[in-house]
Amino acid sequence: MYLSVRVDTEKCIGCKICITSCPEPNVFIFLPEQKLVEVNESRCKACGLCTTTCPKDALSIS
Amino acid sequence: MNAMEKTFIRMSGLGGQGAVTAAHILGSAANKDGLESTVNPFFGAEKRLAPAESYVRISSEKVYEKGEVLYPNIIMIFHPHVITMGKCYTMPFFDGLQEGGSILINADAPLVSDEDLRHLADLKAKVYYVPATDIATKVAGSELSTNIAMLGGLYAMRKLTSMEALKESMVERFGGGKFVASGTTAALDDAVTGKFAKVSQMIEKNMELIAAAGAALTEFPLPGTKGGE
Amino acid sequence: MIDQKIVDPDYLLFEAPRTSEYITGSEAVREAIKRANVDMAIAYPITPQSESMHLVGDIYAQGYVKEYFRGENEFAVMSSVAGASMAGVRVFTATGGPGTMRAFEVFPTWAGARLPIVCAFMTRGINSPLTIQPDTIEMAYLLETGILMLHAENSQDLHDMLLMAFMVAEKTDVHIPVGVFADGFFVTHTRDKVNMLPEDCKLPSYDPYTSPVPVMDMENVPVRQMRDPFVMKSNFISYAAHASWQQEIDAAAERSRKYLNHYLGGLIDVEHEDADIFIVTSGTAVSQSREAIATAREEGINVGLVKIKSIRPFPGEEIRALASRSKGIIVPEFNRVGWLAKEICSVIDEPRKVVRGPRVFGGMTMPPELILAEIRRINQ
Amino acid sequence: MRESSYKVLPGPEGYLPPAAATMGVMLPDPGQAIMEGESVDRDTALRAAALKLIEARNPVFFPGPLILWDWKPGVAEKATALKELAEAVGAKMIPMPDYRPKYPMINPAIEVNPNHPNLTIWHNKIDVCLFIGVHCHYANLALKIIRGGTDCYTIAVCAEAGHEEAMISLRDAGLCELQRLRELVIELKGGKNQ
Amino acid sequence: MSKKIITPVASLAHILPEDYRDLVDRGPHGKSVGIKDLGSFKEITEEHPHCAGCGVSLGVRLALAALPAPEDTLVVGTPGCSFFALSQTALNYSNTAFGNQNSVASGLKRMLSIRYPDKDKDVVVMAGDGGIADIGLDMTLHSWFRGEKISTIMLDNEVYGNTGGQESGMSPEGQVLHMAPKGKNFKKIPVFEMARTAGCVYGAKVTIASPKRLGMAVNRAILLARELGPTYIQIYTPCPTNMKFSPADTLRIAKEAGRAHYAFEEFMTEEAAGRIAAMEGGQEVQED
Amino acid sequence: MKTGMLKISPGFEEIMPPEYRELVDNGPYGKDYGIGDLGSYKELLEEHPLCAGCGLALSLRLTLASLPMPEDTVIVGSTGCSALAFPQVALHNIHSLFGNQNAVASGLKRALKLRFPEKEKDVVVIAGDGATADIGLDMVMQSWLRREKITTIMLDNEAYANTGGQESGMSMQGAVLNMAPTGKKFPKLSLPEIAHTCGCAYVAAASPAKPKQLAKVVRRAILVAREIGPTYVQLYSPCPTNYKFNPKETVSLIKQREKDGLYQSKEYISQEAQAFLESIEVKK
Amino acid sequence: MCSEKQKNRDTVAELLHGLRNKAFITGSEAVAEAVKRANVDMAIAYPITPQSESMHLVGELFAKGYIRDYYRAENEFAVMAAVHGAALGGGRVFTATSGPGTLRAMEMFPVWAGARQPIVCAFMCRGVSLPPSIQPENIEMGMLLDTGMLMLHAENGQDFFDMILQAYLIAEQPDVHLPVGVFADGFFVTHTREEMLLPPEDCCLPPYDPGFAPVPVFDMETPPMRITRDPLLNKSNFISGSANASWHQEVLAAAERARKHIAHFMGGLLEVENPGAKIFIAASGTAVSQSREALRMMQAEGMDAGLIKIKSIRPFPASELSKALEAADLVVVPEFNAGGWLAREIRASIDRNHRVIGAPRVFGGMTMPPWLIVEEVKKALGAGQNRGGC
Repeated sequence: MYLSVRVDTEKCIGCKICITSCPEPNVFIFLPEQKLVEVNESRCKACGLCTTTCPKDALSIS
Repeated sequence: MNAMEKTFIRMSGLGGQGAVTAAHILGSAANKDGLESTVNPFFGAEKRLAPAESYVRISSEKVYEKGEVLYPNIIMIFHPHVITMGKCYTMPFFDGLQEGGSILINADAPLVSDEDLRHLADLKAKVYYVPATDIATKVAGSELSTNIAMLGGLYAMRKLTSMEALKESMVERFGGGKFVASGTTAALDDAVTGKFAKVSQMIEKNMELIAAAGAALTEFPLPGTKGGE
Repeated sequence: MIDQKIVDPDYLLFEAPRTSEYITGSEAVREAIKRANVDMAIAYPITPQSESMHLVGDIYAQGYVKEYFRGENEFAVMSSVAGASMAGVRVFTATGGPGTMRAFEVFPTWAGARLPIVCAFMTRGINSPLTIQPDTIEMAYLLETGILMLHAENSQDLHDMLLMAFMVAEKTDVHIPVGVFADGFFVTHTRDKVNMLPEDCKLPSYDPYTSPVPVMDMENVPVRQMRDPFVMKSNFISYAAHASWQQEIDAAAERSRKYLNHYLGGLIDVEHEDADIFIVTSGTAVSQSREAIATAREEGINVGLVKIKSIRPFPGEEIRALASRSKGIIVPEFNRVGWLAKEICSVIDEPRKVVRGPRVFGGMTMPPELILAEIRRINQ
Repeated sequence: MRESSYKVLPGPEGYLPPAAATMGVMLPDPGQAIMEGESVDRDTALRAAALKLIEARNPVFFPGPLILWDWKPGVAEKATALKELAEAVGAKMIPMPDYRPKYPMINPAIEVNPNHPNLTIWHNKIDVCLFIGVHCHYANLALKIIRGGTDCYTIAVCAEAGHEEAMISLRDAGLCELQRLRELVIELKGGKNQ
Repeated sequence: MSKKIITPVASLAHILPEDYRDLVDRGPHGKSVGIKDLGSFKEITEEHPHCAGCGVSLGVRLALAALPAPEDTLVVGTPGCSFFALSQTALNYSNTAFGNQNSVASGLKRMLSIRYPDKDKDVVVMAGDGGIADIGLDMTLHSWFRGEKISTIMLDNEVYGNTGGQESGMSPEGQVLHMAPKGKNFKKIPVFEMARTAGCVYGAKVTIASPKRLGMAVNRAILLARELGPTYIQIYTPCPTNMKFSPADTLRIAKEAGRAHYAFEEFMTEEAAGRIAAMEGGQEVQED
Repeated sequence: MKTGMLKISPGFEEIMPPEYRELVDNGPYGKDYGIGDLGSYKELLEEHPLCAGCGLALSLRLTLASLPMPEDTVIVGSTGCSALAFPQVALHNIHSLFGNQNAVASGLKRALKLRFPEKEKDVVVIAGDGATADIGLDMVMQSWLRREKITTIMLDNEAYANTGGQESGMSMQGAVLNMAPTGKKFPKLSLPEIAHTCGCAYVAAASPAKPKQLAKVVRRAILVAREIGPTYVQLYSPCPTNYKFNPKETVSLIKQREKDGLYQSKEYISQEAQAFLESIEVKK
Repeated sequence: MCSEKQKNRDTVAELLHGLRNKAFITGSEAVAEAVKRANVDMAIAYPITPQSESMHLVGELFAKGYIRDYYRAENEFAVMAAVHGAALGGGRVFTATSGPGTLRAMEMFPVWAGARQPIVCAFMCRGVSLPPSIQPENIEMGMLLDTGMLMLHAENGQDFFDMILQAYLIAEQPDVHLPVGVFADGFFVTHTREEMLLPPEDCCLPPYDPGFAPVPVFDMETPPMRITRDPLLNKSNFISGSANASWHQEVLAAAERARKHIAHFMGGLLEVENPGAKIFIAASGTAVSQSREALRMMQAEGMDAGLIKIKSIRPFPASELSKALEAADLVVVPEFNAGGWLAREIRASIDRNHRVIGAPRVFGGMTMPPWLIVEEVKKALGAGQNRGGC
């Protein structure tokens, strides 16, 4: 019910591929300093598209 | 408006949760029990997770009126966002509830604000909740069966139809053949039925689900009532 | 596909045993077309019509309909349907709201070309603003197009009227198109009981050679014929030719009255003929009114119902006769302009008796309480 | 003179009331204003509006896009005058930044939308509201929905021809009307306090 | 635009809801941002009600991020799925009747050229395959024939998505869909080839799985339309709901299509090629 | 066509006007006539009200003479100059609305196929440039894309002539006409190429300046449409009235245009159509 | 006053009420003369008889610099859509069509009204298919009654000229801001040459200012920037159930507000000749001219007859008619169409409507001889079947 994508900050390298593979605007926020992405969970529809493109398996739906 | 036995139900959920299918199953069941009933979905555009509402009218006599149910006796809330995010055709979600009416919410505790609770108490309403999605996931292995769990909750709350008719109605709905679903619903149907090797297995699971959900139904005490503040 | 035998239309419609099914209006369309012995259907998506034409597609795949395709837009669909009808087959299509408007120019040509096409209109609001919800405003525009217009109250009506429409449309002395109108969503998407005809029966096929105009197949005389010629004043045609052609279409509509009376049992249905107040309306508004009338009568108000089934031809005489005896008429409508109230006002002597409302539109439903309030107001 | 006796009063008027203009209410001529369906002179309307505002339990101003965004000369001055008026009244301001049907929903505590202004009225329990800087079409939509479904008293400060749907509506109103309204509010408040 | 139309008036700025202030402070208007900057600025579509995993909404999102001058861009669309995201954008967006988008855009572009002779107002058509290739095909082509300076972007999900999954002219041959119960019996409409024949100065065919290329193409198309004439982009935006695949597979499907019937393609007139060279200094965009 | 459809009922021979009797005795139905036989049989087009020197009338006449099987041909026309001649054509022909001719033809062809599954019925669209390339373009192209087995023939006079000489999409760039008072701003539409892109099995551009070529392409187009799929023929048919040249110069103008490189005949044949044409033309 | 709206009043007064010069021109030429003085930014054309000529002449105005853009589009639906786009852009636009063209573009007219576009379109009415006809007939008006567009019906070339200018003034009022269709019967008006009075050529309407529009102009220069024209107003969580309905009510309201402006610029929605008469002919368009002759014949015979010329069909002068016909015993409504839409409007507006005779109706391009009208009157009065006066 409250499914959303979660970011494993250990694995994320900030490549931003997930950002351009998400159909929803304003879900992923890029944090330039940490070179990480952050998720606005209330906007995520949990389609899982981003998880299929992440090169580091840093994303999962839960 | 007159003396006949008449129950109007509004089901509010999000696209893909099966509110339209639940209405269909319930209405058909009433029809099979020899009651008069009509079922109306109200689509905006067919979008998954967009608000979706459906309406069932069950009566001892022929029902003519159509369109959305403005003054329901029973309101079923299929998704917490209907209440918390206003994903609903009707604001607030209990607008139009008739005096003495009931509300059934898919949650593990009702999400209604204190102010709204007071208003509902004034209406002599009853509020029930059942964690339908959780139970559906546990028992039937899919959140797509939330709607069946909600019907289980409803059955435990008020026996509008017989259990046999509900079952028969589900067989008809999922058994292929006669029923025709519209675009998005058809796509989801495939996902649901695809999980089971046979329709009979699916129906069995659904019956189990109905029982489990019924057992989990809880009434929430309203302020000023017995058990309330 | 199951084998179907051709039966007499009167047997099929009036005598054949019926079975009750719990289905939607869209499914009722499929069931009617399945029994209508339709040769060809052409589709284009538009909510809330799409579903019914999907279902017609399904029975095409099953073999009940011989030819079917998706056209590129509604104007093209209605044109292709005209082409098919000119070639002498029984055709069906459906549209709604903006689709009706897009194809608008074609409807008067169907009538003018004497094509017995049956088209279902699942009425909905038109732009602007954009909406997909029920509204009957498109019917106002179609009143002068020459097509016959039947208005279904519910799925049962929709189912029966479609079959009757083919029979009326194809009479040699009528032979003009029939639009069967049903309020989108309220009828198309509502699941209700419908008494169905036997699945193994169907209407007799259409015989194009009974048409009052020649079929375009190079198989019938005259060989030199144009559908339809430019009829304008010139050295070789008189103006009167064009005017007379139009009069013949009006005449055809008049002639349809007797067939409509036969099949529909009258252009109107009246309940409580001795009433002081009448609710006169058509379509879903009839259903909403029934609930209001039931309550009002319990309150002791002598209110009756006039359900108008045929909008074109319009039951002017019938309504005028009832109106003269009543003290008030209420016309609830699902559109903003009140076209039905205007029709009614123009055929009765005292339009001031008429309450032109309530009017609900923009996709809202019409609570019976709204009609009830008017009944009580008039009764005082 | 208009023939109708239709009064434009606070609602809730019902399920789908007709537009006031179709019930015979006419917009005021230049120099005039409109009050509950009747044409009155501008000063009478201004005074009545001032009174309504100060008597209100919870008056709220709804500034629209034309006054929220600093898009052309003169707007800033009007906005400042509006802010000062709000301070004088003790009114809250809830903006209508645009007109879109906003997905998934507005937050009725902090914004108002012409497609369901009733939500904001209900949520904030507003008993008198003032529209300004809203395009006329959208203002009329919102005013009518408010009249249909709430008991809120509506005031429209219009730079064009005015609004029949509001209980009090000014026309050709700009900076000096706002200033005049503020003067009246202060005057009436003073009068009340004495 | 004059930057002022999103500058809150000083004395009322404090009452604006946060998402508007966000847009003012961090929106893309008047800045040089592109697809590469997504995630670092406030997007001009706030939220939308599209299905999970929707290819169309991803296409809209990427195309909007690639607009060279969002502050002076007006989008014309048509009924269909794309409507739902486009109507939430912080842009002027028009949607009138099904299929007439290129006619509306023609009138709009010409009128804006009259009213703002010294400014570039980018009029961009964004519509689905049904709107562009079926019901509006003549109006699409005629706007190209006339050399209207507008960009047309097709969001091609190969189906009428919004009405519940009917066959469209852009559906692949053989596909079984509503209204094609025995499978579509003709080929996908070659709109891309027609665009070239009909006088577009630039065209590109790309999928949502190639965001950089998509961004480049949209950028080129709009800049060339300003100067030279009509341009056309066809974006493959697969639909999980009606084509019945898992929402998580949208990009996989798009990628596969990119290797098959949706391989990246571009055409341009010589003049357009010259402009591109001048604008971009010969940089090539490669997708991984 | 039914034998007998052109047989006068016994006893009525005497009262039938001579032109009908002539059509019966000497018409082209069921005979293998071509343009070479013009002058020796009764033409399908009796008379018409078109202007002197009308290129369109000439094209129409030659086209009708080239129909491979007039007895089983149904024509769909559209609004425009040609519509004025159609009432005089001794074939079943339809005038529906401006621009919808290919949609009407699609429905017609399919319905005739249903009713006469064993028979060839040639559905031929004959319409002007405005109807085909402007107002009806969508329906024209979609009928091609759907692979309807119909032949589309455009009588291209490069203007809306019937309404008084307005610029059409087929007018040449720069042409000053009504509604293009400062000259047409964009080139003549390349419809043969578009037809080719849309999958027409056979596409040709010809003119009445070369009647034999015209006859050949019309015939090929109709035969290919029967067997394979949509076909398109564009016939350049200048209009002396609206282009304001002397009626006697209609043909010489085409020749001049060809010399100047502004008009050329074309033929695009799909492989399948090529094979089919070879098979039947060799046979002959 | 703070109001700054007094600008350019003078040219309006001069155009409508100033000195005029005689000209012997056709209705089509009158259209061009009106457009020349209307300060139009853009016009879009498509040929259809009997409208083409007027749009040719408008094209010439473009070539001479009176209009800033003009082109021929691909069909009428596209024309009306492009005109819509141009109006969105905030300029003054003009177009014209007829009969089948009107029907082809049918879907766009309610779109204009719903979008509150002050477009002025001239309709040169003609018959619609089938069978095809290019001749005069105004059945298309019967189909446009409920589109939300304002409808003015010109009796002759002079009306046509005046109404086009008046139409812009009415359409662009901020409280109205709706499309106006100016209707004239094809050929009868468009192709008839007669004497007309025209104001000087060197004055024109003040330019259209989209800043006064009740909806935001679409140019990315006007707030709000985030605007959808026109939104999908379905009932849903983010729209109230009555938003769509209220929008439509506002369109109806705008048409009501137009009454005041029509009265101001046109001197009323109808004109009554011989008020208080027992017998009335009520008509619009060319039928008025035919009726004037009939009236002359009836008055010559000593009948107490009058004439009502209805100039505005939408909004419809229902209460004015009711008042004007209070004392009448008979109302004859001659029309140039088979459906009789005007008679139906009148019947639905007045009481004791058995007084209304919906005849004669002439269509298919035929003319309406005045004696036919007189005959209807006499028939109704039971005064013999002769073709009196002929």
